[in-house]
Amino acid sequence: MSAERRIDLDNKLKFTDIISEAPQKQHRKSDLSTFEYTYKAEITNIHRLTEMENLYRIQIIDTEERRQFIFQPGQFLMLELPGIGEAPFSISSSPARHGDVELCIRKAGNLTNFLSRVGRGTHVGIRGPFGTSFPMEKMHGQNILLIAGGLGLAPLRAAISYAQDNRSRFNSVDIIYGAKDPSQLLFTYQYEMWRADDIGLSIIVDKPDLLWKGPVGLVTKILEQMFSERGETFFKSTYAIVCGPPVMFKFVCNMLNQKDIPMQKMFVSLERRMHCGMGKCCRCNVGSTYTCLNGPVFDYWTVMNLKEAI
Amino acid sequence: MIFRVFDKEELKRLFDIMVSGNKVVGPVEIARDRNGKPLFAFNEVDSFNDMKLDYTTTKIPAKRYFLPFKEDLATFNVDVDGWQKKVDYNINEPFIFFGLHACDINALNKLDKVLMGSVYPMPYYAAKRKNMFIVGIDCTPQPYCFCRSMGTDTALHGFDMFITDIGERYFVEILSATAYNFLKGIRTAEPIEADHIHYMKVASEKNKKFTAHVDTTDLTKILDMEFQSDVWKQWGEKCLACGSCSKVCPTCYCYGVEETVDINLRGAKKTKMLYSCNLIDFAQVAGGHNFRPERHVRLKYRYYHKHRGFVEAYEESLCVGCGRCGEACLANITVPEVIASVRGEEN
Amino acid sequence: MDAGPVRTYLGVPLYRPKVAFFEFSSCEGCQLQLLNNESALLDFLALVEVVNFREAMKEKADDYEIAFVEGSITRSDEVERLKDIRSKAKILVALGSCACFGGVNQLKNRFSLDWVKKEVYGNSPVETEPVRPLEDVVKVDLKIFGCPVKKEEVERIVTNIAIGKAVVHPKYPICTECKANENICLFDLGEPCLGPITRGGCDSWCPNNRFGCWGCRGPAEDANVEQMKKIMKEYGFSEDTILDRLECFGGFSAFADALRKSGEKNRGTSA
Amino acid sequence: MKVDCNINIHHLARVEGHGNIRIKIHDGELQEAKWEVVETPRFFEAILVGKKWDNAPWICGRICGICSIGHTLASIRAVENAFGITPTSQTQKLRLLLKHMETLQSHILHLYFLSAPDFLNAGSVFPLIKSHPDIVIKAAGIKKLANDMCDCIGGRRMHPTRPVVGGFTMLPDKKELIKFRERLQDVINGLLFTAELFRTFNIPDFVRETEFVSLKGDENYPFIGGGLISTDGVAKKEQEYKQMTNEYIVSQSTSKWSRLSRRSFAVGALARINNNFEFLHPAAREVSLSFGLKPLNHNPYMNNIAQLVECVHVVNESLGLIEELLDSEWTEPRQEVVPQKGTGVGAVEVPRGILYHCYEFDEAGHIVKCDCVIPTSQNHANIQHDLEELAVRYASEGMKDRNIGLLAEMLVRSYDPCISCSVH
Ligand SMILES: Cc1cc2nc3c(=O)[nH]c(=O)nc-3n(C[C@H](O)[C@H](O)[C@H](O)COP(=O)(O)OP(=O)(O)OC[C@H]3O[C@@H](n4cnc5c(N)ncnc54)[C@H](O)[C@@H]3O)c2cc1C
Ligand code: SF4
Ligand code: SF4
Ligand code: SF4
Repeated sequence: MSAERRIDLDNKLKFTDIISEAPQKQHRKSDLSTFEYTYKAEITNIHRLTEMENLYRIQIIDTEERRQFIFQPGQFLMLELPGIGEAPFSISSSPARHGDVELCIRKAGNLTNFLSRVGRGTHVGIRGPFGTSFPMEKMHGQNILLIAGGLGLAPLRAAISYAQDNRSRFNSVDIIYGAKDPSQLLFTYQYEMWRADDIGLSIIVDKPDLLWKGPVGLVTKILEQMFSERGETFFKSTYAIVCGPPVMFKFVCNMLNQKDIPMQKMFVSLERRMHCGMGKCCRCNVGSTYTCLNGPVFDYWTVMNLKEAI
Repeated sequence: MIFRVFDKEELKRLFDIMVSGNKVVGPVEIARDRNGKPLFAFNEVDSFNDMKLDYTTTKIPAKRYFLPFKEDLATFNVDVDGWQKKVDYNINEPFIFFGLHACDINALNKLDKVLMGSVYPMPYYAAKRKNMFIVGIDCTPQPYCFCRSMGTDTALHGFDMFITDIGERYFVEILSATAYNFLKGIRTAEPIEADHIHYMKVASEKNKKFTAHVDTTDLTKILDMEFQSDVWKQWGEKCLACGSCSKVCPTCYCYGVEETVDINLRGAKKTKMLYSCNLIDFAQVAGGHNFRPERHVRLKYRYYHKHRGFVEAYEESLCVGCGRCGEACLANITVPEVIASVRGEEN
Repeated sequence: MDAGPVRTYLGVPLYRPKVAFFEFSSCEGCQLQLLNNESALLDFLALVEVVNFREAMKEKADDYEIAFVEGSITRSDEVERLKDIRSKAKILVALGSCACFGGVNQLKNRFSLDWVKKEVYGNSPVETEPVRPLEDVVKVDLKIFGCPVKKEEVERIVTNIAIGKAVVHPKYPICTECKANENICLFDLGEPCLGPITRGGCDSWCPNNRFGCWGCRGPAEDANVEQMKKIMKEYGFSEDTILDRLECFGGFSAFADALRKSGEKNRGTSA
Repeated sequence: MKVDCNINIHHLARVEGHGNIRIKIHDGELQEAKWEVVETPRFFEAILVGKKWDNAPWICGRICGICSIGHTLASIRAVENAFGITPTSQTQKLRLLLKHMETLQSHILHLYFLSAPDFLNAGSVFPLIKSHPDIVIKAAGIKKLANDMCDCIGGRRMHPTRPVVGGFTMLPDKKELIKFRERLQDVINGLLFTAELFRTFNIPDFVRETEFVSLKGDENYPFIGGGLISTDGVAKKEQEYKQMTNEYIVSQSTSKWSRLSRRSFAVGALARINNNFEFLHPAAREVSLSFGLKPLNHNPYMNNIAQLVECVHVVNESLGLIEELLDSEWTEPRQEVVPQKGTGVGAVEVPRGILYHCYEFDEAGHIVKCDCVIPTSQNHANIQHDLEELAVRYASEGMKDRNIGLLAEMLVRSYDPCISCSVH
């Protein structure tokens, strides 16, 4: 076999080089080595929130990597346990904390059930952050209305943390949170702190128990009240972030639209099966829009124009 | 672009030069079908005569050499202290693909856009694609081919050299220095006026042979308007939801990922498997909700992704008109017929 | 076999279940597939504690958590024995097509019991009942399809049970796997195949060998059997051939029964 | 002198299928010695009626999980004989090779997993994994090779997919065969190891005059088709198998019984060696003689050794077959099949003895009548008579019940019965 006859790789890339560099490389977009590169992270705390949900505090082990892990509220990451699975989770903590994140995870299947069995100190893999975020900066100087249903509070909590950290930059900040029953309420220990930071919080449950003293019904009920309490002008300078099941945000957004909040000023987060988080596997496509790249946060106008979004 | 011509018998010499130092994949006949017609596939070859360069479309596309049906994305070593992730992009040794048709080259060009051209390039694909030397070859349109409608009947790039039979001689387009070097090993000549005339004649002859067509005028808009159309239901009734169309399609790239633990618990694997949007659980999410539970909705989705969504994102369709999906479909669902019916042109 | 040290996976202690194997009317092939599992047998035994496996061992115990049950139910004593197993097992696994659907045994149900007995045993008395899959008698927690079961699949399922991962069967049909295996479609070769409607998971075992699928794993989720029948006809296969395939292992029995009823030719009773 | 004995073994372990052993001796009188087969019948012979010919091998293979290849081949042969098809020599060689590998894997399974624990004082192979790992690893290695080769030639090791009426759906890759040739060479060593191991076993010395039935070799040690022969001098053609088997129904068994010149006869490895010793491969003959096994041997426990000898034979013969196959060009794998009215018989020597399938077809190739005679059914009566004599003999020698029970179990296991198969 003569040497000159072998294909000379001329301008073709030599991939071996990239692989050997991969582990040291910092996470940079558009770099071939980022595709399967996982940050090694440790579960530093597990807080049981309800029967079904746990709050995991997860810290990227390498301090340099941790510092560089920057995300925006609304973004998600891919969490992996070898052999068990990998799945997308919204980051549920303050962006100020970089690669020391909290995830609120509901037991729904393989990975999430196994996660509920592991202990502190377990190593997990993290890829990300991925996806679009709530445009918090655009909202500066405006009112924000955060409406969550059920587990929807998880991604919203990152936005709430942002609002807490930057409270002075917003006018009024209001949370409307609905859950099925009082036992399913998430982050109960934080409600007072939110209120203390001048954030309005109304909670409503669908099925009250004996001890429940608050309102009963759906979030739309609180919203109706709010409509009657706040003047028309309030809604003119309001952004809304709505997280929850599709039926819920569809109703809520339509109501808000009737109060003349433009659809572009309402943001929702969509959920689909995802494998790559990078716009390759197509599993998250709604029509031809990738939930992982173009979403998960969309303005409601876009969602309205996506076929099969809801 | 540099053009050369060479005599027919030189082709074998070119092949011999290539095969003497490299792995070569080319079209071979693998069986005869029930009507006695030959069936072709891309396999590794060591001799020129094993190849059938006048082959008709292979049943399985060349995709598998670039985007395998199954591939390990990562493996893990697991022990009591934790785990290590190992990533291998499964880079092949560089090898030569001898005799790819224009549609299949165009298919790779389209895959390039998604898998190499976007924010997150996919190294598994790129590693293989970049290490492949491609010799294109002209073809004869078959009754199911509609590449001309899709604008993919000729390839402008994505290959190293492209060979066209112009009667007495071969006409070759050269795109890479490596290709140029290979051609130094055989006797070639500058094309003369007559060669150009022959080339154009061959091209126009070929054009006349297309019998299948797809009208793509305003197709994206029509698809949007006909989203709720009942024709989809009719196709859905026929569809077996077996995913064969996506598997044989040279441009379908959707996949699923499965993680498995080795039986000895000392290792784990993350495996990617090309999936299909026609399969029932494609759009199922945690909690069991399925966004596309019905066959016709999933079938429609495949057409939307190829002929509408991709056009929106890349200004071209994700179909090269090779006709493989229709040929593989036992229920006889073909792209030209489906599109025609959506346009209301049927019956 | 002793339990050995408690094993963990990613720090989670694993449960090493006691398992027992039982067989009813069958060829015992599915159990044998486990013994055929030369390379992974030791790892397999480390994951579970086998306490009862008559085909391979003399020791037996009634203290088990998972019962792998092979075979179909064809006699009254089997009903009792199965109920007893059910009462002891936390998880009852139907192993193989006989246990899941009746398997080839259920072809007997095409005939009257009297005729069947006479054909084989003449006038001598012999006891038999219509063939039933396990779930017609007791609750079945998990099914492992196949005739025979595929050892790789059994391994994966047992591993999943040991680490507490859900067992999810593929919902798509065999064709999906067949195409990924780059097989020549049998319809192109003029052979019938149930690949388009049969549940995947065997990695298109038969078509890989140029042998059409007979549907031993039963229907895929939302299988389009009506269309399949049309296609088979278009390809020139007789109703007999279609019926032969659909009725062979019992997974498609509802469709086969309907087809038999619709067909003028009632092959079963003509005998 | 011991006068009472009471043995009751329910669902004998480490055999395929369900059988019970019951022995009762009172005051020196044999009251009962029973080999009961309680397996549920599956009625294969009825099931097949009305089915098209191509169903026969596919369904009949499912009579038995251990010898499904043998059943498939017998069934194919019966159909081919009925339709007047002669397989090509390539097909014949591949079938024989496939058959050999099934014999090898089944014999090894029996010798190591089912039989050896008796001699090593274990209840199963599982404790041997710890106590005798070398043995288990050797056995697993041989079995794996045999199974892998069945996968390669037959499509899969159990319920094979490639062998069909007319030939094969697909041929193995010659490159694979070359690899197997190398692995087979290694197996020869493994078998010598096995021979040494079995030499250390104490094979009970129990002899009872028996008639042995098998295929008759002409030039080769026979496995597929040919004449039928017995050590009592009966010779018949393949299609006259009914005169060899003479099946009848007994109350203690859901399997039928057989007889020929005497009350009962035996089939299996020992019967084959007793009838065809001279056709064994020289290497196999040598091993046989080293155990003192030569015709006529009437010790049923020696069936274990006969199986071992056959392992040596099939491995050596397979090497030759592979050589021949590699030297020839592959021809079409499959002949066309044209069904016709008629009856066909296929006799095949499966691991446990001679197996017959017989089908009668109508013009369209639908099965009108079906008959399968399984080796274990042919052995049942002989097992019964061996048991009777064994019980009386050892009881009179004053042996403990437990030991008689063990010997009885070992006796039944020596026949390597395939009970569910015999009931089918
Ligand atoms: C952008 C985004 C953000 C998210 N944020 C959060 C969050 O903050 N908190 C949170 O708890 N969840 C969140 N989710 C949802 C979360 O990703 C899922 O709950 C998670 O994927 C479940 O993974 P699992 O492995 O536990 O479940 P799986 O085992 O994948 O099972 C999930 C469901 O799918 C079904 N299923 C499983 N395997 C298969 C299969 N092979 N074929 C068909 N069906 C199958 C099961 O029936 C089950 O109902 C988010 C999702 C997205 C897309
Ligand atoms: S959609 Fe069909 S015709 Fe178009 S590229 Fe894919 S297989 Fe070919
Ligand atoms: S051979 Fe069978 S399983 Fe394979 S593609 Fe064809 S129909 Fe589907
Ligand atoms: S291909 Fe069909 S018949 Fe064969 S094993 Fe798979 S499901 Fe069973």
